[in-house]
Amino acid sequence: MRISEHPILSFRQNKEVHFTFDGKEVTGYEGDTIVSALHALGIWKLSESPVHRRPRGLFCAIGHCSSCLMRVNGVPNVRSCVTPIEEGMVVESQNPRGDLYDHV
Amino acid sequence: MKNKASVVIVGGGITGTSTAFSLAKRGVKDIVLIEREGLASGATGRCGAGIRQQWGTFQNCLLARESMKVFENFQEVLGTDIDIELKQKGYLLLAYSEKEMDQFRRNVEVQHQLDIPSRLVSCREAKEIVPFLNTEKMLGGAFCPTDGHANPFLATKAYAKAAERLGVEILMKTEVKAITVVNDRIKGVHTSQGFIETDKVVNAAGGWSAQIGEMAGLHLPVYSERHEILVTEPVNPIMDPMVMSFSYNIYCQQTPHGSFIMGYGPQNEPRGYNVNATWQFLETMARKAAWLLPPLKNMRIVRQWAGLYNMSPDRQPIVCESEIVKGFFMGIGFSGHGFMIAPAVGTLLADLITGSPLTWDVVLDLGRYDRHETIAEPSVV
Amino acid sequence: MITCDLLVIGGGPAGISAAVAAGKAGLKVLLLEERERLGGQLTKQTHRFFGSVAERAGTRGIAIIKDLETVVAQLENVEISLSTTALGIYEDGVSTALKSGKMIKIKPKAIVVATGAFEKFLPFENNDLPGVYGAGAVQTLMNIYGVLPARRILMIGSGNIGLIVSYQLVQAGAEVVGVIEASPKIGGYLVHASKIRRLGIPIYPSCTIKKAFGQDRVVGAELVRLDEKWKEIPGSQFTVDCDAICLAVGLNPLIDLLGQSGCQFKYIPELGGQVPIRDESMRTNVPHLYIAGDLSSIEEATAALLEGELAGLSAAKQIRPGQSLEARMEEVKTHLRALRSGPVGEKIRSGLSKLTGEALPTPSPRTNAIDELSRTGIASPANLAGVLPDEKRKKTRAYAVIECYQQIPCDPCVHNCPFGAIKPFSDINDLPIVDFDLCTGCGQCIGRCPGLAIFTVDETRDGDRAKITLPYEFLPKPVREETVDLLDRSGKCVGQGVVKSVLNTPKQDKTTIVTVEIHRNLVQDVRQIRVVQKS
Amino acid sequence: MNDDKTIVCRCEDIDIETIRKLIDQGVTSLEEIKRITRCGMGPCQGKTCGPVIAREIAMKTGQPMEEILSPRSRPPFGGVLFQEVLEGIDDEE
Repeated sequence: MRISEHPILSFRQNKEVHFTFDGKEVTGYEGDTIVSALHALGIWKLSESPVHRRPRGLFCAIGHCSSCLMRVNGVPNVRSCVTPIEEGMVVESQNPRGDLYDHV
Repeated sequence: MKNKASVVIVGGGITGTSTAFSLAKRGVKDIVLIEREGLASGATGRCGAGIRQQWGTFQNCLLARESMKVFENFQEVLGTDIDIELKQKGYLLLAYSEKEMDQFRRNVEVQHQLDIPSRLVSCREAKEIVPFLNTEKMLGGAFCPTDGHANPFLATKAYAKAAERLGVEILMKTEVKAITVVNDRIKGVHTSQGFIETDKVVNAAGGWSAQIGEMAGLHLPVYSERHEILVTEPVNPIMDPMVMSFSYNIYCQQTPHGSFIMGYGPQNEPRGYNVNATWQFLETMARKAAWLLPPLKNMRIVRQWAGLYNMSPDRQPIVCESEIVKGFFMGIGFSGHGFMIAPAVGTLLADLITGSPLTWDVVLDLGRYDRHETIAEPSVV
Repeated sequence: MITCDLLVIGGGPAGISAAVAAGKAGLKVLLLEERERLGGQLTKQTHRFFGSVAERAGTRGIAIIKDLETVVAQLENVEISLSTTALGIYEDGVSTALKSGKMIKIKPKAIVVATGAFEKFLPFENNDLPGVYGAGAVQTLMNIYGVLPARRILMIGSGNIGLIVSYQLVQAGAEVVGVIEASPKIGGYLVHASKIRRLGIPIYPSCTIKKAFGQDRVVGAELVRLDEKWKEIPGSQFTVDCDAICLAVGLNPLIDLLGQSGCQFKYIPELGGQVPIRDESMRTNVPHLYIAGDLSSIEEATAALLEGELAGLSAAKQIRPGQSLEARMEEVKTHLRALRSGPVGEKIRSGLSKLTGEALPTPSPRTNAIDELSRTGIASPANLAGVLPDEKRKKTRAYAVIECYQQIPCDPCVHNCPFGAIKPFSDINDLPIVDFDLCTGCGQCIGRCPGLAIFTVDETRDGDRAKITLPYEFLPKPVREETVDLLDRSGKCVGQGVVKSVLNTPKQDKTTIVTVEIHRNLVQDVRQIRVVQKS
Repeated sequence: MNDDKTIVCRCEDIDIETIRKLIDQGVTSLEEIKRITRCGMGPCQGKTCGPVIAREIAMKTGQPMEEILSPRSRPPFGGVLFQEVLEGIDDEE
């Protein structure tokens, strides 16, 4: 959920940005990363782990662990915690590993 | 630590451990293997891990085929439960000139004498094997479906464990300091843990084998050269075989785990022991890979490193006993192909050390250079 | 190939400070920062910093970074490259970095590496469930992106990060169900602990997490008590409901970039683990390679700023010899020593002596009666008795109660009393002592204390009414004549009072100073107010 | 979700029992554990798992941490796409 008011900080409400997550159209705001936008929508599970297919969510938020890897615009293993959302972006879970390209 | 050994093997890579295993299996007792760091910490653990039977000389094809037989039946041969992750999805060799295509044609004939199931392929067939392969400028290629790769660390570990089970003593983090030679005979090895009396030493020190030779007073005609390699993040399997070209100078494979491993033969690399990675390698590799296998553009390189090729004058192994210093055996100069033929080399060294006739009729001795009988292997990167 | 005199990798406090120092000394500097903005951890720090006023103590991290950004922007010879990730430092002196989708190459004459640290991970069952976050991630989400990661959070670790993030979570509107700590004592500054205790957040010392519950995300956790040998006490398990678990169990220096540089390392747990070996001027064993900040030892931002300056000056001295930089370098070293000289700097001092082999001067040890306080975060009557004026003085004028019982390197209070009533420090680790003959109870000091540990009490009037003035950093803000709940040091509601004044000028920088009329019996109990939510 | 597990390495999904078993079998170096399990070879390059495994080794074998941890990180730190490497070359030509 978004913090609507804060005693110390002020958050500007930026322009809406529309993208898709696993085929579903979702909305974030300019300045959001994929993860912050999904979190604001209550989506915590980002992908599944490579072997045991355990649910994976955000962990470090600075692009240094591998917990948030997702497939973005067809590119696998994107660190969704540091990738800004863009209009029309296609974001997908990786279950379990990403595909390098769409099989025909 | 034993202070007396029948054989001291120097080097805990794939060659040293497979030799230790072969010797012990023949009943040789009191074998000691010395490793300066850890198992497979040199060239073995840094290599591209390919196993190729598509060679141009009968001898190499033989060694590779025999070795593949061992890799195929590894658990049974070694009596181990370690899975070496053998994947046999083939090697696809690419030809860019008529000359290269002719060579492949001749190679396939040699390979067929040994029942290696290789075949020539057209560009269209190559694309069926690797759909996203860029066949521009390509004339065709050769493919052997039973080539493949295995995990070098696990293979080394399995050999070491099997050897230990047969009584071999393996000393890690132990360095050879000197080798005692009296009247041109090996008398013992000084290690960082103490002296071991022995009349047989096996030089399986890979990148450092010239230095081990020096310790026995031998100037071995080998030198070391840095070869770089990189690995990407894993993705779902999309490429079955190792893709390789001698003239375009590249090898690239996807491991069962999903990551791509690739490298090429460096130009003008100085001799030496430097194993630092370079940024220039990334640039050249990126150019090569993105041109040949375009979807790889979107792959992320996660790690790059380098290892030492131990180069011989004809880029072919030297497996023999020294004619100058009796009891000094060597399995050196693999020039980048040590892993894939190590099972056969272990057998040959065991033959030499136990004084048995060679299991296979091959000529890999040091004397070949004096006799001007160098091996003309056309298929090396 | 880009060339420059000095490449600074990392745009946090250490890196900026290095770039500024080197830039002022005339070097052509390129400063790389991975994020879209300079500041590193400072960009998420909404609290006021400890340390010396000379290094901007008493100012919020987010304000400090604004200052630093201005300073660095004024230096024409310092180029800032944002959204740029350093990839490698190679043997030919070339560094590579990823910028705008390109791998760029940089050949500098010297490098300062200030890459900071990475959060430690903790093994427990289901520790990979969504909802298990690093504390840094929680801070990033809520303070940078304005997104609350969860509603009910369990905090693991009572170091400064765990305590601060707990406080920030409450500010952002979340509930912190508890802070657990494996050690028998609270790890962070006790003023931070007291701040969250009076919000009603429990702290469990000698306690660790065994397991997270949940299918697709965290729904709870199982905790267990530890004995004095840090072994689990059988049967002492208990569970808490929470929808997130925040790990604040320490940091490891981020040394990866130095892996191929030839730099030597040493394992020194007091400094955070595997750290590069360096001298007092921040030089490593590799010529022209310097380090600063958390990469060299896990410390507070003040130390990072000083180390960065030192590294920048060292590089400048080497590249452009002939400048008289030594005097400032010595000054910075003296500052650093002073900062680390107190009881809370003991760990760092012992770590540094392992690094350099030389012992740093230790000040004469002074003991504080903080045993109960360090277990609970709640001051004891004995603690309090030591900071109050005598009964006669209490009646004559309002007075300040400084509930600062632990020697930490911090001095803004001394510099913020217009009457000089807080005795000057001989050492930055001194405890504040109020001269009640000079103190007027004006409350100027309240909003400048980074620990929010200063209150003023006015019990001069006859009758049962008295006034307490305290700092308040939550929403909604109280208004005059509003009736509010009064909370004690453990967050328990002990009564109600009427707000008499609300001071909220820009000078307060969002720390509202609230004066409440309360029953005189409560003046030494009430330390927090709660605005009663109108339904 | 599968059974309750304590995950050491998120990149390769390795749990602590796997690591403990290896240590019990005598695999007591970080490098060997890495080669066998791939721990530390994933996208994060051992930043999360390295210290945890080192501590397990230290606890089980009594080896000092200093000897267990060997900083052998390899570039490129954080990873780089081939495309990004290529874009960097074009710039200079």
